Amino acid sequence: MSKKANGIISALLLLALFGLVLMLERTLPPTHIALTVLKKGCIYALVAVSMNLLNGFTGLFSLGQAGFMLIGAYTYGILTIPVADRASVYQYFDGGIVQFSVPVIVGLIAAGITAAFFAWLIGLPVLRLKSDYLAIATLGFAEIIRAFFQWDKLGRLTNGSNLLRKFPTFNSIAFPFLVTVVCIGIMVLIINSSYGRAFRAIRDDEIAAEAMGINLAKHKRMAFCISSFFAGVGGALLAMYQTSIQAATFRSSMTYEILLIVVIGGIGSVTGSCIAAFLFIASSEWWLRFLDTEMYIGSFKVPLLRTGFRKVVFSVIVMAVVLFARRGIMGDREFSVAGIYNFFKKKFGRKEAAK
Amino acid sequence: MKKLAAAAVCAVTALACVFPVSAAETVKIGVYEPASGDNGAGGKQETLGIQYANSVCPTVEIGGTEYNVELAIVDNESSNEKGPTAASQLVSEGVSVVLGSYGSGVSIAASDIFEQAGVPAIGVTCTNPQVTEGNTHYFRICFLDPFQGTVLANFAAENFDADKAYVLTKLGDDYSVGLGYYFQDAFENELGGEVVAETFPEGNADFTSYLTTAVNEGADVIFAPTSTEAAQLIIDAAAAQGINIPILAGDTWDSNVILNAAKGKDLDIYVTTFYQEGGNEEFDANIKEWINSDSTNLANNGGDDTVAAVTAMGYDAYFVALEALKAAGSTDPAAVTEAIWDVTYTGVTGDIKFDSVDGDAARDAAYVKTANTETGAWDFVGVQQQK
Amino acid sequence: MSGNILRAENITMQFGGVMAVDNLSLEVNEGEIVALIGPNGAGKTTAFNCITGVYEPTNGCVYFCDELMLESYPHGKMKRIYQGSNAAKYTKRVTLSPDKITKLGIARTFQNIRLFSSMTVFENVLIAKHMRAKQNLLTAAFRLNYAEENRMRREAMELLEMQNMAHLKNEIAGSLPYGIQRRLEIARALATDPKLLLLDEPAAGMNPQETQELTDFIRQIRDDYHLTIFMIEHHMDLVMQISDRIYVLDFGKLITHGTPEAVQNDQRVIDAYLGVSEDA
Amino acid sequence: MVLQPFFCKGRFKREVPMDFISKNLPYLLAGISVGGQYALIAIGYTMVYGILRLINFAHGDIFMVAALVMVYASASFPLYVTIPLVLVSTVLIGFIVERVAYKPLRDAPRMSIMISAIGVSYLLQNLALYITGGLAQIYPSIPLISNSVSIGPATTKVVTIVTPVLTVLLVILLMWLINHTKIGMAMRAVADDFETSRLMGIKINSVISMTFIIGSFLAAVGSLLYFTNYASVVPTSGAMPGLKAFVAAVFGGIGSIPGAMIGAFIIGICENIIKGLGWTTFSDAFTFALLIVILVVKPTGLFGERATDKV
Repeated sequence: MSKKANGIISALLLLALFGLVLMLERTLPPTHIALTVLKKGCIYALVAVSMNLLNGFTGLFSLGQAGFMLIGAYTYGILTIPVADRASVYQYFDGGIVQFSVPVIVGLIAAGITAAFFAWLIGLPVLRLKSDYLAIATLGFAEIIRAFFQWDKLGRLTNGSNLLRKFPTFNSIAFPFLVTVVCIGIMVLIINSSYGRAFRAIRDDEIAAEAMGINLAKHKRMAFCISSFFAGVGGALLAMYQTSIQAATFRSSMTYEILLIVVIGGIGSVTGSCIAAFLFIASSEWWLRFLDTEMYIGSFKVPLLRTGFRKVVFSVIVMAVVLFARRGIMGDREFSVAGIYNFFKKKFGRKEAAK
Repeated sequence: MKKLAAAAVCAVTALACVFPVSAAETVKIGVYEPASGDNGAGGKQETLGIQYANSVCPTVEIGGTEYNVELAIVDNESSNEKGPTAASQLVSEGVSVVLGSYGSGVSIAASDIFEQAGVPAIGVTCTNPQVTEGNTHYFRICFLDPFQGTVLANFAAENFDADKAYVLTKLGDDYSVGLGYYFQDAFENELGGEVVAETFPEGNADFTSYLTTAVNEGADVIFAPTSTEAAQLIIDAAAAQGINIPILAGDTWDSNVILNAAKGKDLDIYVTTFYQEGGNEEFDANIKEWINSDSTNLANNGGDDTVAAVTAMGYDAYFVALEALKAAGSTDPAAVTEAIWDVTYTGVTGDIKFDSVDGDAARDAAYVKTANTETGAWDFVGVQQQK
Repeated sequence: MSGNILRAENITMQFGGVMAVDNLSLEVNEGEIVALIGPNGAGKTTAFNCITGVYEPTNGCVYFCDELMLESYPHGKMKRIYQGSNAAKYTKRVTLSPDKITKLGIARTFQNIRLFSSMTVFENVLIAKHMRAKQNLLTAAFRLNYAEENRMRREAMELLEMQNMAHLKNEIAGSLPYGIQRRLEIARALATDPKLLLLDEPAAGMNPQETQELTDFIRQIRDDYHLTIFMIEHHMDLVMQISDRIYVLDFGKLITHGTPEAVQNDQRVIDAYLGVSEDA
Repeated sequence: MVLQPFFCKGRFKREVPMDFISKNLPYLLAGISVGGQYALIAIGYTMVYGILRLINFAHGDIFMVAALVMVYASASFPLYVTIPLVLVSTVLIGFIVERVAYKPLRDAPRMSIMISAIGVSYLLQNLALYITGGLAQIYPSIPLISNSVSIGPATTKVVTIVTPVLTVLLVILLMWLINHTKIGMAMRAVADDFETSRLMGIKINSVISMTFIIGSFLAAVGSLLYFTNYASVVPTSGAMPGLKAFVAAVFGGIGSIPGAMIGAFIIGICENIIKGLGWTTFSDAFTFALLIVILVVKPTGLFGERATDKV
């Protein structure tokens, strides 16, 4: 199967998926939980892929994702709240200092750029650190950022620890879907480019990569900034989904959730991260919700079921994946049309041979 | 592995489809409350009030038909991020009206979901003005933070001759920060006092240093509008340091958690609240019996049968919702939304009537109580009217 | 002009109180094959690491093509505990990271093979082309650099063909047999277009026949690519056969250097290796 | 006061020193006390990291579980049964976590083990959420150490004084254990060179188990002290002290037990000084800023040993 055909069929599949989602949106009631899950799944897919780009493809174990999402969300919020609504949003801070607003797309891009800028800044000192030290330093950075954005001295910009709201949001699932597809598309292009190869070389062996003339500092910083850019865009989307922004939402447990998505999907697999994001969100927020309510089968009360059981079951599943299916759903392979084609061809071919 | 996962997914989907079977003559009321997270304790007490009301009055006559009222309860995890999904869960179960939430942030976060679905929501104890401001689907039956903050500031000035107050709020908690802001505003601008304001971050357990600062600054009162989790720690730290400055707080502190924490300690604690236990003896006696009848209820109420104000508010909110359903004559959320504006109801917490701007209840009185550290009960101090 | 491609002067590397390399000076002339030998732990790999920028030497300087590439002197805490000589001779600190040194034209292989084990053979070679490609992130991501990309791919492929590895191009590097991994590592180093190639024990773990093949291979690449080769090796057969000159290191110190014959008969070398004749 | 002459020099008035002390002593006491509690958690981190090179993210949650065990056990048993029960069950949980979640991944990449640790942390928190029903649990008061005591102008709980003393005693005991017993020697050997120790016939698994047992034991003691001071337990109670204790371990030089202790005291005191200065918004953030600074300036911490990568 040629590369070109593979690309065309993949694109068609994606288009079909998009059509399906739009159809779903038409047929289901507009606030059906499935749509909510799909919206949130899209956003988490984007953020998970951005984390995978760093952790899976560049081998930099960073736990700062929530911090960059926070920066993205705030940038978007601060820039896009309509001027007329600022007085009521910034009610404790005399309407804030930003007295203009920009279109949604500009806001999204600005969200990414600001996050990337902060990544560049923090990258200067911390990217020299090795594996788990880097992890803990980035985790710490996310905590610092969270405190910083809640600081009431900056309240005229960030509204202190109060909610930012009334910024433009999306109704249709088409918007997060498109943004996610475009962003993941760009990341895939980067991963498959010469730079992506350099990232993977760094992951495989830093010293050898350096001996191949790859500037470690530059490429690590680049990966860090790219990842943060898309995390920032993801944060802005999450803000739109939540319709309000509060720094307290972006705590380290959010980073852990994203990390678990990456692990479940397979470290180093973009499609794995996407599939895992939807499975993760759907099962944690929808499919397993019945575990939280008491249930009777006839007069028999099903034991254990009460608030919180869903999360226990869910974390046991996650733990099982981490321990027993260490490579996750996709390992480091990708789901591709060509892959399936070859898989069936092999199977079919073998049967042919057996005859 | 993949097959296994697929099988599990199928099974779970099947279960999810099978279970929410709805009977024909049922109207659903959504309960959007936290059962975990920071506000878990308060949320559970509020839910108890709603559940009790449901047990008292499980049916309603709408447009001549008798409907069973079914409560759809979800946990919004006190989290603005998880809240919207919980809200859509309610909406997709087809509720006619939503009650909740305890905590303003989650209410704001879910507001748009309800708006899109055209489902009205009645805030029970979310006191931040932003919940109802500028929308027509979110109502509330409690007073607002500007009112509560002013009441407390006046109370401090009148009863303790306070001219310096220490305000301790939780970073990132809009309830806490909001109420602190209004207190400070009233205390400084209207009463000419001085305020020292500090914030503590999420997960903070050590309040020693904060209270030391309060003492060092020579504060006459400490105002700490926080969740009950932090309240326990503040009380404990204050007692350990032997602090004898009066501690004031808002409605969240009106909880048996506070009473238990303060019992046997030498502290002055004052709270404003929506309801005073003993205000309606019949209601008190019945709900206590109901709480004691079930160990889960008892646990959800924090282990004893003290009636929290939020429980009484939850109880009233349920009946307000029933009134609205009756007035609408239909279970259609749009009709219910229209009907709520004109609902008047006299509940255990007083008269409830909505204004025509934001759908806030017109409340002009707050109860002030003090914790009796010997008996472990609330003593009534007085009613503070709006000036 | 001295005609040498690499000149190291007074290289000293001290880790804490341990002298790994002590006042090592050496020269490698253009087109030569020079070997660095010595018993285990003599500091050979450390010397390589100093030259390729992995470590900053404690003292000394390195010239490449007669231009100053690295220079350092004992500073900071090392100033107090420095035990070597020539401490006052150098006053500048010129440091280059390994990637810059590779870009100047020094390529190396590693004692314990360091391939990009999850990548294919072709990608391993292609990586080496990255540093000289005219592109930036945007052009690369959106394939505006297709001309460069195609050139890189073509050159990498040509190299694989010359090394008779074209048929392996889609194999995962980590799954190859040991001997081929060694050759791939050398091929990958060649792909950086070096002037000087540093080989760190290229024959480690090879049997006599493989070693012989390697000997021919090294000669051939020197001629094909007009290379200068500087290598660390334990296989004395190989060293004596192809080296133009040999440097002998023991306990970090240079004990002698010269032609293979001279070194072979030097009593100090025999003493150094006494009883520990390794796998020579 | 002994300090008085020192403060009285120069142009300070006589009242100033007393006032200064009475104002600042509570911050210092709080800092020393919380520092001691961090220290007890930090030792668990530093020992596990020293041997497995693993940031045991679940350690803070084990600390929280110890507190929950105390809450539930004290409801039905007297104190002299409860406290040993808490110590034993915490040690058991630490042991089981290692066996179930880390041992199978012994040869896996380090990232996998760390992710497994995050998974365990997630599981323990959710389990605690389920069991407590999301309600904060009030920690039982332990007689003697729960009482208030006055030190000069400050009033505090007895536990504040007990903590640093007990911490230092435990650290001394632990140092003796590590330097003078067979298992201690084995621990040092494994920390020094994992592979070689394995080849030398040291029973790696029992050494690692022992590390987790000691770490969990100290976390249990730490939890007794910590929650006596801050008597409310929620599922996330362990997360922040856990992270800070880890920072303390890094600060003191990971792998060094006295380092972890000193780091913990420094962090505890600094944190309270920051609060005293009114920078309360940044009291947590400060700890992490300190971490980043120390990692960048001196990655090996105060007492850590330098390790050069082999090429």
